[in-house]
Amino acid sequence: MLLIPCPYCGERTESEFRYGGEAHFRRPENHLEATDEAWADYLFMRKNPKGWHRERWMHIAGCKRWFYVVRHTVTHRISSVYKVGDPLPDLPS
Amino acid sequence: MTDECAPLDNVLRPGAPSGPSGVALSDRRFVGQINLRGRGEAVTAVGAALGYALPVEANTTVGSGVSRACWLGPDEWLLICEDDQRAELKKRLDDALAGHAYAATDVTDSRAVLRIAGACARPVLAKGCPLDLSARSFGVGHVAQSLVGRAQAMILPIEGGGYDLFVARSFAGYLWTWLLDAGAEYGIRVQT
Amino acid sequence: MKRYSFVQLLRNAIGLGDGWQQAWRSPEPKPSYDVVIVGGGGHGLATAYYLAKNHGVRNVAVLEKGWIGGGNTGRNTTVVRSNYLWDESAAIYEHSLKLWEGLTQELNFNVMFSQRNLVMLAHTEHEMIEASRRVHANRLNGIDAEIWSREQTLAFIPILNKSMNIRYPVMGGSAQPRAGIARHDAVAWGFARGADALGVDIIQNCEVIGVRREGSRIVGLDTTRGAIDAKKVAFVAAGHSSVLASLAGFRLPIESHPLQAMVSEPIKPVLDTVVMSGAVHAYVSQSDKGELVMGAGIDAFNSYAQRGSLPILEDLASAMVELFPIVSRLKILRSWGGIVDVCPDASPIIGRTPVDGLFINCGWGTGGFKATPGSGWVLADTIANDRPHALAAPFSMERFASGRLIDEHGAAAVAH
Amino acid sequence: MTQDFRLAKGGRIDREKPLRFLFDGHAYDGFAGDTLASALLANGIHLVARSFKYHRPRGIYGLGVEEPNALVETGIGAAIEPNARATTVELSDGLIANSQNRWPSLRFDLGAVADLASPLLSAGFYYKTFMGPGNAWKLYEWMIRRAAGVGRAPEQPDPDRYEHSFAHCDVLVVGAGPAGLAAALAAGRAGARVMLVDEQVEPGGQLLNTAYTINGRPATDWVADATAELDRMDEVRRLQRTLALGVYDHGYVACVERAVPVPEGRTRWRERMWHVRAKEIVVASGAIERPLIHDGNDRPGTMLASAARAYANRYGVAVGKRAVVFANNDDAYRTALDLADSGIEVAGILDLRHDLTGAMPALAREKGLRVLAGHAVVGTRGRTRLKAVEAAPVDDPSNRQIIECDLLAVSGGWNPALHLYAHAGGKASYDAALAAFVPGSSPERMTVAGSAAGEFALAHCLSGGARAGVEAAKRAGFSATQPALVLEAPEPNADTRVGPLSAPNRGGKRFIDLHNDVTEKDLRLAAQEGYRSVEHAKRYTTMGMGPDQGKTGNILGLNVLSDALGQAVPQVGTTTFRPPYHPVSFGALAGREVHDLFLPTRKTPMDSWHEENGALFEPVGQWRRAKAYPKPGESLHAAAEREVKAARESVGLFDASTLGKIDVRGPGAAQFLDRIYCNTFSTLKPGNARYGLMLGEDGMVKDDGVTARLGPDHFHLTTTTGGAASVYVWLEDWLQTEWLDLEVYLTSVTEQWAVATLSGPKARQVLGPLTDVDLSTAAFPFMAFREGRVANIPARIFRVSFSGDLSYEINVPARHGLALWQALMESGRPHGITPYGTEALHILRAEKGYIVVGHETDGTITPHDLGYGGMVSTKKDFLGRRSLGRAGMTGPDRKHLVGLLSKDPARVLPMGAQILERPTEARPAPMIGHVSSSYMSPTMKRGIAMALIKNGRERLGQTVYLPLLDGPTVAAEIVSPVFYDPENARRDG
Ligand SMILES: Cc1cc2nc3c(=O)[nH]c(=O)nc-3n(C[C@H](O)[C@H](O)[C@H](O)COP(=O)(O)OP(=O)(O)OC[C@H]3O[C@@H](n4cnc5c(N)ncnc54)[C@H](O)[C@@H]3O)c2cc1C
Ligand SMILES: NC(=O)c1ccc[n+]([C@@H]2O[C@H](COP(=O)([O-])OP(=O)(O)OC[C@H]3O[C@@H](n4cnc5c(N)ncnc54)[C@H](O)[C@@H]3O)[C@@H](O)[C@H]2O)c1
Ligand SMILES: Cc1cc2nc3c(=O)[nH]c(=O)nc-3n(C[C@H](O)[C@H](O)[C@H](O)COP(=O)(O)O)c2cc1C
Ligand SMILES: [Zn+2]
Repeated sequence: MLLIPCPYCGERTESEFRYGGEAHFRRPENHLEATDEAWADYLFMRKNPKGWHRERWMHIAGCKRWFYVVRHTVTHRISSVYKVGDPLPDLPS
Repeated sequence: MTDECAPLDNVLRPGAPSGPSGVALSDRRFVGQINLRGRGEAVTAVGAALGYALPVEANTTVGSGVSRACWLGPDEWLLICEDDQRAELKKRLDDALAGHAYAATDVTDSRAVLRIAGACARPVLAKGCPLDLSARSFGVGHVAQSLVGRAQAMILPIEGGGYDLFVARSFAGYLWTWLLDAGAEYGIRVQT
Repeated sequence: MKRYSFVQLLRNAIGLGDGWQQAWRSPEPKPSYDVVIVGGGGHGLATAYYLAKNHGVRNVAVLEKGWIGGGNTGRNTTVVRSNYLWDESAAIYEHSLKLWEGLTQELNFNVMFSQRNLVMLAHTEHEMIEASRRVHANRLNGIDAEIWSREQTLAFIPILNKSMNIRYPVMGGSAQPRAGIARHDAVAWGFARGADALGVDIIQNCEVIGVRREGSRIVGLDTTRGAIDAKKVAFVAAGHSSVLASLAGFRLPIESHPLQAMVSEPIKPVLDTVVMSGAVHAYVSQSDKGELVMGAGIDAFNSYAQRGSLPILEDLASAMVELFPIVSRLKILRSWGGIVDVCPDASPIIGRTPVDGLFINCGWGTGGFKATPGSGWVLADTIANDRPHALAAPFSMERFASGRLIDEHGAAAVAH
Repeated sequence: MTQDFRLAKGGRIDREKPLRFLFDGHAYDGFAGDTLASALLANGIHLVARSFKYHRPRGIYGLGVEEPNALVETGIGAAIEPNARATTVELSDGLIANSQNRWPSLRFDLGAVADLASPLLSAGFYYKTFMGPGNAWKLYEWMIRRAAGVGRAPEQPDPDRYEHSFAHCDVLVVGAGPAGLAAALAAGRAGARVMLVDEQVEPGGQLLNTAYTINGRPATDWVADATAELDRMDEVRRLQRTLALGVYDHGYVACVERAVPVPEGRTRWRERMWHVRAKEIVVASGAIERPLIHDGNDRPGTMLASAARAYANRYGVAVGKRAVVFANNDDAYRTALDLADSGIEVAGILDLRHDLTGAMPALAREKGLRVLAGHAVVGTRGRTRLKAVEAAPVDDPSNRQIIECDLLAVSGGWNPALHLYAHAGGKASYDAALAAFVPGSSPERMTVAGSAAGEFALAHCLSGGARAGVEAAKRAGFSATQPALVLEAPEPNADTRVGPLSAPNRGGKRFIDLHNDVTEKDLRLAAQEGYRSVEHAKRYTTMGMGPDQGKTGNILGLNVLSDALGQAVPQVGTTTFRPPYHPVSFGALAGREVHDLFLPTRKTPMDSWHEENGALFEPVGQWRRAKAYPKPGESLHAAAEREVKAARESVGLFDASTLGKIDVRGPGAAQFLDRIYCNTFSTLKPGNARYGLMLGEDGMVKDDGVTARLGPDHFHLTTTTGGAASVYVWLEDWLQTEWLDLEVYLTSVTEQWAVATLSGPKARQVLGPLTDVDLSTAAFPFMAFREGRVANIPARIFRVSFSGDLSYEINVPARHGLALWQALMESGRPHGITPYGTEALHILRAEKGYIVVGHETDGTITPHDLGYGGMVSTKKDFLGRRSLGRAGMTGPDRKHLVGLLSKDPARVLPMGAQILERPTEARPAPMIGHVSSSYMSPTMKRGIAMALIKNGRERLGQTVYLPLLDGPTVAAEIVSPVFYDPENARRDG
């Protein structure tokens, strides 16, 4: 069970949160004109990296904010959390 | 007015187990609750109407006189007051916020408020609440939303030890049963 | 390959045997192969076996970064069934189930396929309707499937909680008599031994760390044991598929999640069938050694750690106690996790990739053990003939662009 | 029976408190403070079990959780516990224990024929046989299953309770041996919040078992002082009988505490699971002794050396009258010395090492003990109890001498208990001198101390523990300094290096895994057959897969493999340590989330009325909803039919409180809804409501509901009951992360409003007298929304209809829900008002052709498929729009929602039935669709159904065929899905 530092509420246990998957993949520009492949890319294709992962979480049982977490998918270590609109922190090397 | 029915009126059965009781459980029935959402200047404007600034520090609560504001999120507060004060409180908010974008919603009936008090209130709550409840980190002046068992709840420590648990109305029966069951170990008394 | 038999066992026992051979060799990698399969799980090994057996393609290597069968093949709850909702799924899983039925003899290796029936419990009317939909479809697809009443279900599984005063009383369920369980390790080892005997090189401790291309075509792989040329390559790496895809320069609609399982201490038989419950989320069977083998839900987050979090196991335990009150005083012996490759529609991907000569088989997620022989069969055919096998065609990656997904979430409830 | 093997004095048992217990039906005596094992041993009972595969007689082998043999059943009836370790069961008065897996008796077990067949049952034999003929495996399997298994499950539900608690601390110390106590003291003195958990009954660890001294006093005095000091610290919590099971992410540690047994009745709880969140963890879990590999090493009377001395020192039990110690290390000499000091005759110490120069052998010789260097046990004698060992020089194994003894105390050195370290991701390294894996670098938040870290000398355990406590406290944010623990080397420092692990092989059975009956030969066979990876060898032989998980045997197995493969032990590697450290009950894991508290049941404000009025409930998500209100003797179907009739012909009342409700407010609200729904909301006038369809980004219908505009920038949005939570999260997601241009505030008001739906031609007559709202069609038309009072309660009324008849959805603050309901029932009485449940609701809406998300949709259905294409705006963008343009979203393969009428009007098509174009088809048959909803319609007086059929709207009027499961193939006609009032003539009443 992860310990997630909500950028608003502080460290809370994972069961208070809802996971939102990979962060920062964006709809294609002019998405209504995007090709089926580009659209499928947005809808379904994911980096799913073995290593550092930028991901989305919502503090559903707490402040109900969505925010971002940089977490390692092997060690589960969390290197940083940030709010919507914050500059992206670097991934640890 | 018609008959009012608090969330637990049909669950609550006084006369719980006898013996030494380390915890007392009670239903606060109706606690006036207004959910307030807004940002920027609206927040300042509310301060003027309430007579105190809304708490902006996470998980804290500020109150004076008739109302208390509990931080719920960066743009969200729960204002609590006596049940019969809420219309007036809401009006004050609406007046103060006229012209701002905000949402002040009476949610009094949305939540039941259960109170557990007594020397063993903390270990009873700790059976299902993942928060660090030690007085070091969570005492009067704090408030937090978290889980109790499988219910979400807003937890407000009270003077003299114990907590008010604000829980969605439909979960109140579950939480009540849960607390009675959790408290059995310490002896639990139902206060009516 | 020397055949296994009771007679051979006896001869060896009384000292007349000439000793047991290696089940498979541990050769050094050759510089080049016609086909290289990346991933020595059941699916990869089965693919190699059928390439050699059905298509005569024998200059084949299976590269495994660890030990064969050490991925999900070696850590799953071994439920084998074919009662899937959609025609495309039913077809491929049923093909696989038919292969299971002859697999022990085919491989001359007892994979202990135990057709002990499988009951998917329904606890609500909605679940009964879903079961009805699936069973009707299964029947028309030629799959043995039955709707069971509450009484039938309780009689068949005496240790089930019979109370009606519980949150999810048993209302009935669906059953597939030909479904069951198999010995996970034996499947990997049996295919390995079979493939090895047909000339396939099984190379363990050999991790693929790079893809070599000429233009749009794959020509070889970099591995921790050196470069290996290949005319064709197939990635059959389950939880690690995205990692391999990124080496080859494309992305997949796959996310890797931990999925946990646990076993109880061995006890005398109490459960003679496989039970699955979507509502309380548990699936369980009792192994031949006596442990209850149980599966849980996935952790929500992406992970490549072969472990999950505790609340998932606690939920599984309370679901077990709710379903079978007598287990409460039994003890959990061991828990573990695997990394499952989850597709958005809970269906696999089999077929070509954007790289010429590179094939992929992944996305079986929480339920691919049962597909092992069938998946190997169709992928071998696809590789050998450079076009999708008819049963594999609907599972191509193109479905994500066209939107023709094969959504097995709804009716499969617990997708195992 | 008298306790013949109880020493006259000594031990930590309470000789003033005798206890009586039963084993296999015989009564025995023991003392408070005994374990079942120590009490059995005090009575001379060694043989307590039969082995798993060969049913060989087995005795008590260890002292605690490492025990591989002594699995027994305790308790009776519903309270039995199978596979309890005799070594960890605290003795209590009246305890009942029985041996397992034997028939007819423990001494004479027929299952032991398997032992004769053991050459056949070599590693993996079952993979090589039982393959035929035909289906014969079924029979073989049946027999194997009956033979396998160990204990038996209870037959009744568990009478006990299990608790869960969360706990937080700065420093969690696991293990209260010298290292753990020192760590806890150091961290506690620094002011850290410390939790010290230890699975034993009392603190002290090995100090309880061995006659150590610290600074000249018995070590147990030091333990008492340390414990007293810890107990004086406010921020220290000490839990005995508490086992750390597993370490999970970010300092999360699961521990299980077992209750102090009480002689009679039940404890308040049996086990309590602690969910500890620790900033830092100090693992001071000690080390577990391992035996040696030798012929006949499973004879009852054979025991770990440290256990033998612990039984003497701690429990005052002489495990045997005459002992032989067999070892490869110095520590075992302590056993010999302690046994001798207790008055047990030590017939000899056989040491595999040739060169015995250390202090301990010298001490033993000084005390007159017979030490045989370079000697081994090469065989054992006796059947159910050891009678003698065969000893021989290592270099000349055939030169045997028989040493009579009834106790063989074996020591092959110690394995640090690395389980928790490994759970946390620690990577162990091999220390050849110790022949053991020791911790390498520390994982985050964790320090390993004491013998768990491979530091076996007591002085090092104390100083290392204190150091770990200081470091942990510092990392947790406290300033701490190394405490001035004055430590003298307690004893002549024993050399911790070990000699060989194996005695010469003379062809007898040499067990590696005692529980699973895995022998050295099995492991060598595995290696020979190519199962070279340690993980393969484990799985092929099942080494370490039994209830003890190889706590004592695994390292020996690795050494055998190392030899067989010609690889060094570190190259062979270990298998993976997995939680739990020691088996844990289902009950403890489940905690109180069983029975009534398994899951919450959400109840509406009117729930008590439903209950009192005989409602039949059904779970819908977490809610319970009234399905129907059958009268006494009435079936569900009859009740639903009656309820439908009432709602069609006069008036019905339905509790719709469970619908999700979200208050949407802010300057961007209208635009927000336009983006969320596939249809348009910005054009909706205040005071009006509109039905909306919400799609996922994949274009599939996700949720539906009616939304009313309360003001220019204020909406009341409703969702399905099941979709409420996920819709809320989804809406907040877009608002918070993507549409920062919109200022919109969402407030969930699901629970604020109780909703009663009044439906039927008489609805107006019922509501009219109660309200100040003008109900005339002109003033309050269909799809309008009004605020007013109903029964003197402030209310929001929606004129929407899910039945097709005149309906009012009346929302009132939840506290008034019951009063509203009662007022409506009262007002409706003259009109025969009838409460109806979800079953009738479904029939009513199906008659009208309305969809239910989850019935008519399953995540693969678009608005066009439902025939709602007209709702889909082409003028604006909305979530899911792009997906609707994909290739697979159009064309004749799409399924359309249609109606289906069986040719036989009396027949109700089963829901879920599949549809064929032709009456007979070969299998697999091409299915063109399925029945999504189907009912006997009281209104149409025939069976009606909704179905999703490929290209269905183009097939109206066609006949299709439904092969039923165990019945005929039924013909049905495709029709419009709207059966009732297609002209919408009835919705105004
Ligand atoms: C707990 C659990 C329970 C399950 N229960 C069931 C069930 O009851 N029924 C069912 O049908 N399915 C079940 N499954 C799913 C099933 O286990 C898998 O779908 C199936 O085993 C996948 O087989 P595979 O051969 O594709 O993958 P794996 O067995 O995982 O094999 C993939 C192999 O690829 C190797 N590899 C990865 N990357 C590389 C690289 N770069 N180079 C070389 N080798 C590489 C891996 O080491 C691994 O051995 C379960 C899964 C889990 C985890
Ligand atoms: N000379 C040798 O070869 C040798 C070898 C090993 C140990 N020893 C002696 O043994 C002692 C070791 O001291 P120590 O403090 O390292 O260990 P210890 O064995 O004295 O104490 C460890 C304690 O931790 C408990 N424990 C283990 N795992 C646990 C878990 N998961 N949850 C809860 N409790 C758990 C054990 O029951 C025990 O009480 C020293 O006196 C040392 O000299 C000597
Ligand atoms: C069907 C099945 C049955 C198992 N039975 C046992 C068992 O009886 N004892 C045991 O220790 N482990 C058992 N395991 C678990 C394995 O020991 C091991 O945990 C699993 O293969 C995952 O590997 P890992 O833990 O080495 O990562 C079983 C695994 C499976 C898949
Ligand atoms: Zn938060």
